[in-house]
Amino acid sequence: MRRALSMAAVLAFAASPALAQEPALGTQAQRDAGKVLYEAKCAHCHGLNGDADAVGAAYLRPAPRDFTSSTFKFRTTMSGELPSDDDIRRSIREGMPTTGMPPWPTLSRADVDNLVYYIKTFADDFSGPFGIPEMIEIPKAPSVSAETIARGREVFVENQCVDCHGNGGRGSGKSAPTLTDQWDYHIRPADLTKRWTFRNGSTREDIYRTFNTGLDGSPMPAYEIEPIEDRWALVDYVVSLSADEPNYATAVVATPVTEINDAAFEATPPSLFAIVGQVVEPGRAFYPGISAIEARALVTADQVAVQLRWNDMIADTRGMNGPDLPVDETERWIGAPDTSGTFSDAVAIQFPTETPEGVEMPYFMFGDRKSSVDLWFADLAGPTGQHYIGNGSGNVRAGGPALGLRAAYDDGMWTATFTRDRNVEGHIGFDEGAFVPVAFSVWDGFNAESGNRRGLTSWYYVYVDVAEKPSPVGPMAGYGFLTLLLGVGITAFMRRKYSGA
Amino acid sequence: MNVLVILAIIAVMVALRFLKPTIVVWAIAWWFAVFAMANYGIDPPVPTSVTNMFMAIVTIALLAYVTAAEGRMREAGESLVAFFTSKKYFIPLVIMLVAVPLLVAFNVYSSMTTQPAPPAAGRTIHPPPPATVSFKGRTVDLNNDVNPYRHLEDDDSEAFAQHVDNGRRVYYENCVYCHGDNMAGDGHFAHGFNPIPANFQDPTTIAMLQEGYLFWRIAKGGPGLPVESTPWASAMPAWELFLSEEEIWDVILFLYDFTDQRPRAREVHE
Amino acid sequence: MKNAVKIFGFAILVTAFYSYVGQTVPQKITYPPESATLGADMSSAELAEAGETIISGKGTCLGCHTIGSGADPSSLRFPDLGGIGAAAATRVEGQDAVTYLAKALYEPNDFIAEGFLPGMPTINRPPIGLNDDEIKAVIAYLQTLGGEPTVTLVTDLGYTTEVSAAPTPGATAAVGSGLDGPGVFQTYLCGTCHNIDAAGALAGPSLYDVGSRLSNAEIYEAIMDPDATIADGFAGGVMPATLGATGFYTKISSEELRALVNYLSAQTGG
Amino acid sequence: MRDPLPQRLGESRYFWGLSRERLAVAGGLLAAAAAVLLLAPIEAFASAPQDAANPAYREFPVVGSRVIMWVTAELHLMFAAFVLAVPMFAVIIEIIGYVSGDKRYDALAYEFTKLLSVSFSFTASLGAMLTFLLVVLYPALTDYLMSIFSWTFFPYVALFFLEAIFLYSYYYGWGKFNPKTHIFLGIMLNLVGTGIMFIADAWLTFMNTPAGISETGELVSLSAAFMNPMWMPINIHRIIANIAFGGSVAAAYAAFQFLGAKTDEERAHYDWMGYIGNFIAIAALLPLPFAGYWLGKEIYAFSQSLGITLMGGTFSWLFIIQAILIGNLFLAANYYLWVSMERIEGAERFRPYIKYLLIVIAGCFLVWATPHSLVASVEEARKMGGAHHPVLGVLGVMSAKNTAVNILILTTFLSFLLYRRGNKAPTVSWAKAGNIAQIAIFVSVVVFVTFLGVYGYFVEASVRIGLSVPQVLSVIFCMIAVTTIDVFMYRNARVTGKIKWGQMSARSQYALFFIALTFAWTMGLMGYVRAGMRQHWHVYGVLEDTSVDAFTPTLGYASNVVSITVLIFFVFIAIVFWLAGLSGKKAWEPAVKAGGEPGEEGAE
Repeated sequence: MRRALSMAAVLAFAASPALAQEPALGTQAQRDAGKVLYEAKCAHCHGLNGDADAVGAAYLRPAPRDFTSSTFKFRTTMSGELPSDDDIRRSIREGMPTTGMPPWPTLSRADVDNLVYYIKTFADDFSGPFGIPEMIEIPKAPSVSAETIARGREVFVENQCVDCHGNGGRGSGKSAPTLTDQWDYHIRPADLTKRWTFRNGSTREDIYRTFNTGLDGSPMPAYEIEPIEDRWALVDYVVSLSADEPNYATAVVATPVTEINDAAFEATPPSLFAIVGQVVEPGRAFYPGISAIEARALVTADQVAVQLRWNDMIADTRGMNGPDLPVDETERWIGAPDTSGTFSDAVAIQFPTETPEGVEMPYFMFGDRKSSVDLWFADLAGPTGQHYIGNGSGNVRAGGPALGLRAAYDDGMWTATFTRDRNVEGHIGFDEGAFVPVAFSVWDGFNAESGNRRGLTSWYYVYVDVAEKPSPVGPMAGYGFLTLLLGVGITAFMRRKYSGA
Repeated sequence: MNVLVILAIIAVMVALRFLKPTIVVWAIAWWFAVFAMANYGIDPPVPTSVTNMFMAIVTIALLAYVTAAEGRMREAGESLVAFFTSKKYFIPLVIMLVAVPLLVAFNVYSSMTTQPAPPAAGRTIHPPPPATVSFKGRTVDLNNDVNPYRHLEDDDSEAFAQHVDNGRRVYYENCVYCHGDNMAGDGHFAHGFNPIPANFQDPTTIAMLQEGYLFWRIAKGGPGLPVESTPWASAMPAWELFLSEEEIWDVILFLYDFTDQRPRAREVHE
Repeated sequence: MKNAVKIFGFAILVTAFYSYVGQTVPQKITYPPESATLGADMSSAELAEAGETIISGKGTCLGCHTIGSGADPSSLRFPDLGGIGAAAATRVEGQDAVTYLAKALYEPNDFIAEGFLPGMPTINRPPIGLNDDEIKAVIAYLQTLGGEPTVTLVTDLGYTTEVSAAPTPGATAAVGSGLDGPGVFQTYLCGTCHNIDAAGALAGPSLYDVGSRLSNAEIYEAIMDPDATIADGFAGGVMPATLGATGFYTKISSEELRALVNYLSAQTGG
Repeated sequence: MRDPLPQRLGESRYFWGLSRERLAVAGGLLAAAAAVLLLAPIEAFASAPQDAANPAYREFPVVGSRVIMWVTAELHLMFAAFVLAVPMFAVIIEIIGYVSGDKRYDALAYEFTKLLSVSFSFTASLGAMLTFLLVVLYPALTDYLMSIFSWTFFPYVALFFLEAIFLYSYYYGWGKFNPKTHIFLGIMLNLVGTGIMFIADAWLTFMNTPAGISETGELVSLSAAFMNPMWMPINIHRIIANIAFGGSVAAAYAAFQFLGAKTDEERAHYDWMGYIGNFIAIAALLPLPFAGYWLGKEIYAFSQSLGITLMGGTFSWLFIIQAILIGNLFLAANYYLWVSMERIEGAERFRPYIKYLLIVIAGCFLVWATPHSLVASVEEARKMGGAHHPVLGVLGVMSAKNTAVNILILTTFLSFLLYRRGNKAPTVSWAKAGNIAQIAIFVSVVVFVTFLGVYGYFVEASVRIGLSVPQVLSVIFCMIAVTTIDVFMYRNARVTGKIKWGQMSARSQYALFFIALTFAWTMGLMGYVRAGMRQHWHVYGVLEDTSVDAFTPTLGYASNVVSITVLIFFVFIAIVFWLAGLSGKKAWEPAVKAGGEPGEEGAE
């Protein structure tokens, strides 16, 4: 097995262009064609000179790649080396999820080649002696099993991955808040429980490549783990932490129970919602620290409870927070970590104050002047939930019914549970079978989020499930029998009429 | 497109040809072939509303075919009668008599046990714009006001380039988060919104519209959508709160410039 | 007869089928825009909402007034309307807020707030020409600025605007070619903001000597692009907003414009 | 306030015991007189000084003003369409009969005309009722329209009298005048009728696309107001649609008679008449989409808002319904031709092709009915990545629809071609080459049309809209070229079998009813969108609708109203059929069986 693998690797190496001894720089015509395309599509962010000094660069985080730096994160080459042409191609073709770099599936192969040749003119290294990088081998992946995953976990711990990525892989390791990249920007370790956010790709090969090459410029080093089986075991472990794709929901089902407790919550399936930055009110133009939130809901005869869970790098319980705090408009992006403890983590659930008539709903950003919203708000620095009424993002005031709150932070994950009386005069009720519009907001104190600078969702629904569902057996039997009768009837009729024929 | 399913459907139809079945079997086979094609052959699957309509049309067409010739009518009638009366078909008949009620019962079961879907509303994607909008106290006539900088394209390319550049700045400052770097509606935050942000690369969006329409949508955003476009789930901000009129016209120039498209021209009466 | 019954049954079947098809598409009622539906049964709060639209739209009030700008009153050319709902009741002895506001709108130059100049156009007359109901909505909105609205459409303000014979609701000034310079000046109510026969400035600079200050081309520019050059001590943006809101730019014909420019260039003072 | 006269006109007791001729004359003259009588007070009313106490609206009891206006206008329109269309093909058929000397055509033309006189009275009565309702229920709107169009009422009334004179002299003068004089009368009847329609069109198109008025709505130029942007497109659209509609109603009449026929001769005659009526209907249907595009384009050019309201907003769903209607029409028309081939000896050889024709028609039908933005649940929408389906979305846009319609038209044309050849074999030496040429033309036009359709996805909107012109032209070219070849190729063709007129199944006759009903329903629906796209305006952008009915109702509601209107229309038209059937049974000659099928020349 091993032999076959290394044979294959040798063959692959022999076929690779690196042996040609000359870096592939393309013809002048190709580079010129690449330049035209680059200036039309890429220069907005990566800069006319490839130095990421461009109009778009100021607004995108992570910042666009500076091609003149000769530092590239996504490679199949040894740490510190330049990327291969195929690496650049892959980055262009597939883009990077959750960054400003989109995939470019419409570009032709020739277009991408031309772009690669042109991009390589920005740094002299590409045409120099380093222009022929040393590739790593990616052997064929062995099959996955429970053992390899368990072994992967051991490798994960042995190699101190937990220091940054955290014990649960949620990106909440003890050194995570201190990490910065080569340009002194704060950088977060990847949340391994959300594989779809991996910028270097989320297939097994992609993950293998990531930790074998390291991500140059970032604190992620290259690992040389031996034996090779252990490398794949680590991959298998990471893959086992999450699904391929986020299973985003459109509704939370509030399950009827007799008593609200943790066991009941654990028994209900969670609904996952994507959190995105607030893009409307002043305080927009930032990137939220939280990317998704998970919700569960329960109802009893007189109570309703919503449990929210989300991954946070660090629990900020110092300072304070609120949905109505003013935001400094000029501040666009927190370049360095803000650990001053000014803002605490916070979360809010939003419902319309009154059941909307028809399809018209309050504006999703804390309501509007005409229709208000209820905010169930928890400043996680404190032990109690607060109720706010919102008539627009600039018009939020405390008030409304009492809320119960339980919140805890454990291994990179916040869990906050709100409870409220099921029916409160003047506020939205949770009638059986109703779809109650709901939206969520979450503030990451570490990211200096407060007031309107927050991660949010637009409207989704809480479906209040019916406690006693009618048994389907009766109608099933009834309709089935009727159909049978009809069939037999037709048959009898046909036989009688045509049996002579 | 799901090539495997399509090939399977074709294979079944070809195989059926060799069996030389009656016209009724053919009609049923065609019906199911189209049904399978719509539901499984096309990826992503066709929404139920459209499948229902397709199947209605196919049903009408098949009925028309069977009844269009006396011979086929007779053949269909005879084979139906044979199916119900002949000994040869006794077992299939019994299977059908049992299977159909079971299918009905299953349908009842699944409709009673699945979670109801959130209220869906057919949104109007391109609602008609008002004739005029008020922009910071000024009335903009959407029908007759053209982009005041569009003419620079022919008159003064340098000034035009400046406006496009300004539009580029406005775009990256405000729009890129959702509409994306490639203007394909796949920005950073796009996945968090429903409806998803407009894809300007799609030739059925901005290329179909006059610039006044874009001005209206940009200036008034989601909150300014007319009732027929409810539910107002659109996260598009009302940019009149943040941008000047010139900035909006400039960013419109940039949208067309970047996507290599041209606004729909005003048509002149002959 | 039997045929007739059969055919009639068939006709019912076909039409019923099409009716059914009509029910399967999204069912949406399109209501007229809000401003067009001031109903007598609207509450004061709803009326206030409509009023807010009118103030920024048809009423063009925000072309001159500000709401809660927080600026020093002496730096403003027109009164800030922030808190007017509370202040209105105290302005004139013996007048409640509604009466005061109604008077301020129907007879704007009767009571001039201290430190400000007269010059506000009568609001129920062209070019703005709000109707009585719309004015009530505006009053309701103004009341919300610092107070609670009390006005409804059934409130009697003591004013009625005679409905003009012209068929258009909210008829505007008669516009036609053949007007001379003074006629144009009057028709478009330039005199509301500009003195033409005296040196004193109103909302805008006096024009009594404009012909000696500016060339024809400059006058033309000052009308068509007022913010290109702004006279010292005057705020930019007011004139384009006012003219834009009244639809000046869409209504004025080139002959009228020429007449106006000639008329103004003839004003050389004295 | 309510004048009983026009209502009484509609009551049937006046009809009992009077001879049909006298009744018809009396009805027509009464209606004309009523129209004049009603117009005079309107004139006076309009010039009366405006009184603030005059309400802008009055409410009609129970159903409301909008519905009663809607139904009345629609019924009036349907009858008018019938009355305007029937003389057109009656005269053409008469001319064919005169030129060819074949008496059967003359008899057929007379049979068509028989339907006319009673319909004319119905039209006039409904028109009077419409005017009356307008004055009573919408006085402010009426005033305004009067202030614009008062002068056009005089020529209208004059033409109305002329119409009555020409119509009755044409009908009663049958066989009594010199044939040339009679044909002249028929032509004049058509010219006058078209003139009436043109004037009435100006009134209603003005409401959609007002022109020739000042900012404040006062009349500046009557000619501009009259010839407003939508006027000519509507005229053309209506002329064509009227012919299609008239043909289909006449075919329905024939089907009705066919089903009730006692003898084989009767059956043969009415079978033939139904065939001709249907032929006229379908021939007129083919160019209708093109006229529709022109109309839509003019509306878009007039105002983007109006254009998008029409095509892109809520009404975009209406065009899905329309697609289903038109698709049904094409399907039913083809169906009728295919069933008709059953009665042609020798047509069996074309039967295998039918399934391919059907597949093409069904395919085009599917494309045409695919909406651009789909109704989908959130999950479905998420899978699609938006409201547009990545595959089907491509079919939802105009390029695909234009292509589908053009191919649909070509397929229908092909069906007819096959039908025509059913019992014939060409005798000319170049028959094979001719066939190849025809196939080549067909294939190349289909390829060209499809190419343009696909190309349309890659060009900007204004160019794409322009592409529909070459598509249409190539289709028209194909039809003309193929027909020309066909005519020469089948000159002196060998007749291989008989056409057994009258040997038709009842199914085919129901297809004719289906076509007539669908046509009527389509007209009703299109009437709704033409009026509905104004939304809350009486006169778009000028006179606002402030009545309780200012909102635009749902499509489902509109469908119900249209369905009821169509049913009322068919009850009325049944009365017309019955009255027309009261006259002597000897108005036609038995069809001559020798020689090619009749009607073919009528087609060309």
